Amino acid sequence: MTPAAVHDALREKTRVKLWEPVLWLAPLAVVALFPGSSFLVNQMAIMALFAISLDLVLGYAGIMSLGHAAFFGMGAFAAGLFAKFVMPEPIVGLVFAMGVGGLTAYVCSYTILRGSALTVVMVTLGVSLILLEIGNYMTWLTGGADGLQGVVMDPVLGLFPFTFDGVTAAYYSLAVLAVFLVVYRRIVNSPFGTSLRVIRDNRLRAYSIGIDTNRRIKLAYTLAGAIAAAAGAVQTHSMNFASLDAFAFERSADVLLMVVIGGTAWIYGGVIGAIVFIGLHHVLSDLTPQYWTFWVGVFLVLLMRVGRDRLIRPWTWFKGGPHG
Amino acid sequence: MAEEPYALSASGLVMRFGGLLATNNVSLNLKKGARHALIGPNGAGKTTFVNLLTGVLRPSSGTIHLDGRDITTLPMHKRSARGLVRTFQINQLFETLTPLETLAAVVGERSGLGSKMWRLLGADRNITERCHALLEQFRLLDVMSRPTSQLPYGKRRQLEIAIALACEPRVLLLDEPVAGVPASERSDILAIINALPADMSILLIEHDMDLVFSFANRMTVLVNGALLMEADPLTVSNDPRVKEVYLGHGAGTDETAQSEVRYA
Amino acid sequence: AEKPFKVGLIVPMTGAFASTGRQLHSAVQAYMKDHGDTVAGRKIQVILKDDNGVAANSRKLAQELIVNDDVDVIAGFGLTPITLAVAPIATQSKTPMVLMAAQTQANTEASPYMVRSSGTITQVTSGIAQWAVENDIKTAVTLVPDYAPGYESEEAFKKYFLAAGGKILEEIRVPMRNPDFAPFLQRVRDVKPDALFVMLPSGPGAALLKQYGQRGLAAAGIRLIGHGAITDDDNLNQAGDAALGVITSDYYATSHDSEMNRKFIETYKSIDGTSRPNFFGVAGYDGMHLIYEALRKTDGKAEGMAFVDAMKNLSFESPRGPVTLDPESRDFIQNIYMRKVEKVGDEYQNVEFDVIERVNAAGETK
Amino acid sequence: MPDMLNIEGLHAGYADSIVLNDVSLSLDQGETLALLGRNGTGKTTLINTVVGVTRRHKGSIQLGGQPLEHLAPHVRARAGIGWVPQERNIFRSLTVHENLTAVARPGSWTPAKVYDTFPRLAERKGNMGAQLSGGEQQMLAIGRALVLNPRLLLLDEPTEGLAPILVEEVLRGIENVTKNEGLSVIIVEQHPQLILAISQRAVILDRGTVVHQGPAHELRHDQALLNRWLGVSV
Amino acid sequence: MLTILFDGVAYGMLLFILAIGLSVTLGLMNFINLAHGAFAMAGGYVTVLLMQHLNVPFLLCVPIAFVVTAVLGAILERTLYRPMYGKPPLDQVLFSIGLAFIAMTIVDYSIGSSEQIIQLPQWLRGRTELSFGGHVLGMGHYRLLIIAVCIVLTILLQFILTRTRFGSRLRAAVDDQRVADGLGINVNVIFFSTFAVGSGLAGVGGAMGAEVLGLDPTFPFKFMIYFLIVVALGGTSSLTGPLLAALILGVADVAGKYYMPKLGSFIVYAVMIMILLWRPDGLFVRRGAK
Ligand SMILES: Nc1ncnc2c1ncn2[C@@H]1O[C@H](COP(=O)(O)OP(=O)(O)OP(=O)(O)O)[C@@H](O)[C@H]1O
Ligand SMILES: Nc1ncnc2c1ncn2[C@@H]1O[C@H](COP(=O)(O)OP(=O)(O)OP(=O)(O)O)[C@@H](O)[C@H]1O
Ligand SMILES: CC(C)C[C@H](N)C(=O)O
Ligand SMILES: [Mg+2]
Ligand SMILES: [Mg+2]
Repeated sequence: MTPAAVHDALREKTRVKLWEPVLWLAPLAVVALFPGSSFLVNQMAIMALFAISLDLVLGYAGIMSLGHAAFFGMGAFAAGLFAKFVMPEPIVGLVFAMGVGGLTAYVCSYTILRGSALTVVMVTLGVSLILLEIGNYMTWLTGGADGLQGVVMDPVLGLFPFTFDGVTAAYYSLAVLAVFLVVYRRIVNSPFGTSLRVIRDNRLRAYSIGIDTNRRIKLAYTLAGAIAAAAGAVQTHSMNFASLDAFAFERSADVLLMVVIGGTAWIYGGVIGAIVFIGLHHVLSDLTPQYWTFWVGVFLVLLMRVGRDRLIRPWTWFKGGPHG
Repeated sequence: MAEEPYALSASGLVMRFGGLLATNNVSLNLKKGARHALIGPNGAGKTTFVNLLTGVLRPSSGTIHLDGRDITTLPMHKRSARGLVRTFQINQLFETLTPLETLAAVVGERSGLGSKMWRLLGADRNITERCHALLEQFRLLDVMSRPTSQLPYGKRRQLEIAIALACEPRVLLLDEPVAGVPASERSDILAIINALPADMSILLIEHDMDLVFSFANRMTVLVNGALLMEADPLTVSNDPRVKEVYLGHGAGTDETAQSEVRYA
Repeated sequence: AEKPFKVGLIVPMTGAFASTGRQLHSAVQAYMKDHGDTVAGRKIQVILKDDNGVAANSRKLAQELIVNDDVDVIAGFGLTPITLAVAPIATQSKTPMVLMAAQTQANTEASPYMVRSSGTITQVTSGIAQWAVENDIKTAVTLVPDYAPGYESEEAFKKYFLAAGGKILEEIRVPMRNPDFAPFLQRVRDVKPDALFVMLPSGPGAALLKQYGQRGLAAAGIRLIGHGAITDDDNLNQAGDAALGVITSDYYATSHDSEMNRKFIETYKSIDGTSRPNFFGVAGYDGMHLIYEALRKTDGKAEGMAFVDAMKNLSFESPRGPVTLDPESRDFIQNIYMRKVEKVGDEYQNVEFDVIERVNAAGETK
Repeated sequence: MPDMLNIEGLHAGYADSIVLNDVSLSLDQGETLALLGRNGTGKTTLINTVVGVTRRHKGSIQLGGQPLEHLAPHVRARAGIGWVPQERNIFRSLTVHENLTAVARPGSWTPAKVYDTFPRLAERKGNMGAQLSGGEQQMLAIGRALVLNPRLLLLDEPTEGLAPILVEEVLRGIENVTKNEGLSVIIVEQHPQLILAISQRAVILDRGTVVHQGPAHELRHDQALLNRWLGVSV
Repeated sequence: MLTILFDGVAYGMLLFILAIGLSVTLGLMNFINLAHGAFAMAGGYVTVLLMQHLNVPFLLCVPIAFVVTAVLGAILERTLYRPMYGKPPLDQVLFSIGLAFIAMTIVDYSIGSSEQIIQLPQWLRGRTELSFGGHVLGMGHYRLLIIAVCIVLTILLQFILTRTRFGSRLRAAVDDQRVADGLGINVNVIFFSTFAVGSGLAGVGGAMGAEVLGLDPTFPFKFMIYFLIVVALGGTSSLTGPLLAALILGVADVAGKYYMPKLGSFIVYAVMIMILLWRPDGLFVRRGAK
């Protein structure tokens, strides 16, 4: 085998596959063809963005976070307040929110460097809940339990006003998601992205080959915080409203479910997880508004017991023994 | 005439685990290009000593110098960046990465690309060429695209050493590199070690005396955390104390007696 | 036939406030069972959506119902924050919004398209506040949850109480999720007021009652009074003896003595046999009545503001007693009853012993 | 008298690969069997199949006449099998002492006797398994198999990582337990000469089949055979 | 003052009883069972139903709750949980959250969503007050009972885990299931019984806790965070850790609410984060364990 073959083998993994751009564009077509789906698509896009952000720390860097809503919430409120008190331009607001989220995440990153997975889970969870309490306490700023009302956004790029049917919002969040997917794709395939996986797999060895593991983790966390904040900002922009639920444990838990459903350490895992989870929720809660949680539960149990791969290939269910 | 500083020099290292003195005032100097072996009974503190040198553990007292510069309090990754690299007695690998990715990550890291986010890992020809060379040298080309967790033990051991060499060490610490490697494959690893550049300083820990005596031109014996002696191989193998605590007298089966003769 | 008249019912059917949603949904079904599903030639179709008690969900659901399902009215809304979040949607899309649960006074101000079939916190609280003043309570501690309805209740109580020369020794605000009331009650006990005034969303109320008993607050001479939600008829039976003697004010009690109420309870129980209707239930029932009547009045035609206008000034006999929809505040002018928890037969009931007639949203008697 | 261990027509392997192909062998009480073969020929697989932690596809395994093949691993252990796994697999979060007591069964080998045999372990008694040096772990793995008080001891490369002097001691110890306590032993080793000296019988595996079976002392001096199957000149 | 301390201790001990089962499955078996709260809920509902419909005395309900949830745990272990042991932690999280969802809906469907209340016998509702030179110590009898049960359970469990071989066999089985099996440890039975006992303890916690914490179908998640805090702060090596953690949590929560009602749960989370930053592996780490 020649050096060139080695080179190709390494590049092969990171090449953009043919179906990927299709995947990025397909949702636009869905909204264009079925404008009624805009709310659903919008929500999926926002959560997909949030999910890939979590996957960067959870899947790639191996940091167990159960408080990722902290950054989503910071983004949601930063965007809302910025629009309300500074300027209602969405893109500037988005960038501002990302800055706030990234900064928050950077500060928080110092708390996640030590301890077992459970410790990290609890610290991240604790941080998000504390932010929630602070938000609740600062009612004068955040609106407290009533939420931040009266956010009105300018048209996107000065051209596309947010419409009541949610179509602009859906395009907007899809566009943001697409941009981030392209960026994200590049990042996880970069030396930096690889070093995160190295750290996740074996921190001692990563350290001993010369990686300043703490710094990399802080960087990844900051980045993820900024992306999560972008998701929060898009949510505020498309709803004209931010509520403290954005910080809630349930949101952190939901996004975790999405990432795991779709598969961790995989660019499209979060996207697929968001589509499946939100789609499922949507269908089930329409069918049985009272008991949809039951079926979600059944789905999760089945998914894990049958296995993600096998669930989508039912014909394998009855073949093969315990070793299969 | 100014003396050239030792490549690596440890003096008066002490390490306690609770009541146990795992390293008791140990000093050791490696010249540039040294071929030095560290032996001693099980639990004598050899691995602990390596852990102290590389920064996995902080010594209770004592100092460590690399090329004349004090690195006693330097974090592990900085020591490694300065060329002090080790292998582990128990493999420390990146299980979900392939050998190719692993080596590319290490080589990339050494080229200072580690925190680059906006270029692809495989974009750099220099990196892939270096990876190719390492894969070839360690006979990993055929498995380079399989996840590390699926490799047979022998290959895993070779990858362990390949990672260390990918770090471009100037001082290399090998902790039982052939542990668990079948006799028939030991010669491969031995050949690799013997072919390492002459100006690289190497400290070898091994219980396989064939390997030790064919490799080292200087030896240190640790017992109960303390330095028993440092000398050339012949002196060590003939020392009654070393026989007593480590090599044995061959009092058992005649077979072991025979092989002991070969050590000397 | 004309196209059906669609009502989007957005309530919490799951989560901590599920019982609110269940009450409303059952009562809406009860109303339709009693009055048929066709009005002025139009078939009434209710689309139920669960918002889990989360404002962002409700807002999305409302928008979806209006855009995709083309509903004519949105209704339900278990909590104040939810109502506030949805109000702009109603205004923007000119969709009438029938608020059936949340009680903060400011709610209806948030959109001209909103009418409310429950009551306001101030309206309800004014009753017990006046009673306290009249019954020789000089010092009090207030305990309310840390969100808008809590503040409003605290405010309303203080307004009457302070004006009459009473003294508030302490104002306690408890977090919305709180596992254990013991420390708060201990604090009250240490402060020793004549009475403890409490407003809590239904649910935790019962737990509070019990701990009140166990902490020996009653024995220490501290009376428990409050907003009717703390002796919620839905789970009053579970609280049992601990609730005996607690005095509250509210616009409805299951025990209300009228032919109409007996009929309501009967239909309600035929739909949900496990609970009895409470103040949410009756509001769901009356909310549907508002919709039916407005539709009847406009011969099935009205939309948007015209529909809201048709509801204004409607006056009718509800299971709770006579009500009139105040055109200004779009809230009911209704009776506020003083009740005391007693054991009637096997069941614990809020037994009405006094009534303040025709109270408006601001707590004033008209 | 039945053999201590009797393996007949054994096939075993992993999910998608069969590693052992029709292996048969037997062993008497008090005998030591040297199990040899190149890297990856199935020695560990054979040991593990007898222990029961690797899947058997076909064939029978009898211990002192009792069929084992359908028993769960822990039942086999109780029937008299002691195992030193190749990777040692010390229980990391147990102390040295707990590692011994957790599995100990009544008999002449007690933790105290293990400490007599390996004084080093006595010194590290309260240490966690994860904190032991490599060689100490090996000693503990051997001690842990002994306190099971087995009839048959399965040792998978027991001298790996031990200091030369300890290698001698361990081998002498194995001779002792077979002679004096009547244990049967199967031992896998990288250095054929070391164990052939203390074994009565020898088996060479290649690609999952037995390619040579016979008295140990004969094989020991049969350079050609050793060379052919083990690829080492000794 | 003293009363607050007393209440805090009682509250903490209640959390301990509730969390101890989780501490065993998570800490010792390395299995993340987020459906733990569902077992507690089951214990609570068993008690409520027995008392309401069959008039079973409260004190008898508690052991029954233990048995019922233990059997439930045992059945689920056999049928659903066992294959999940070796799976990655996140899969376990998803799986057990799914189970909790199912449990919540089943309770909601069959019993209803409203809050259930336990009617304590008269003698447990009382209160004893002592005073020491100006300080009054008021002790609710029910809380005294909680403390007593907690102490008995702790001693019993501590004995089992440290004085019997069961504890070390359990940890051995967790460390390396395959090798433990090969060395004569019946891993299945050990996991099975541990899981059943852990579930049973959750049931006891639920039965005792329904009175103080309230009981409705959202119970499994409402208190999950508290259980996790106890386990995370307590570390996994002994029972003393979780007990101490639960006491700190209980006292901090109660005192926080008493002195600073406005700050809500802030204090609890802040205390938790501070402790975890100070000791990332929990209050008590097994000596030298990494
Ligand atoms: N973290 C620790 N805590 C307590 N004791 C330890 C720790 N790490 C090592 N030890 C003890 O220190 C001593 C030295 O261990 P070390 O691993 O350095 O030995 P070694 O010379 O490498 O032995 P071997 O040849 O068996 O690998 C041993 O007795 C070991 O049990
Ligand atoms: N868990 C496993 N899954 C699949 N194949 C395996 C597994 N373990 C071992 N093998 C394969 O089975 C074959 C026999 O392996 P085994 O470990 O039994 O060899 P061995 O003779 O003990 O070798 P060594 O001398 O290296 O210890 C090898 O080809 C190996 O790759
Ligand atoms: C007391 C309750 C009726 C208050 C209601 N949940 C609201 O949000 O307004
Ligand atoms: Mg070592
Ligand atoms: Mg092997």
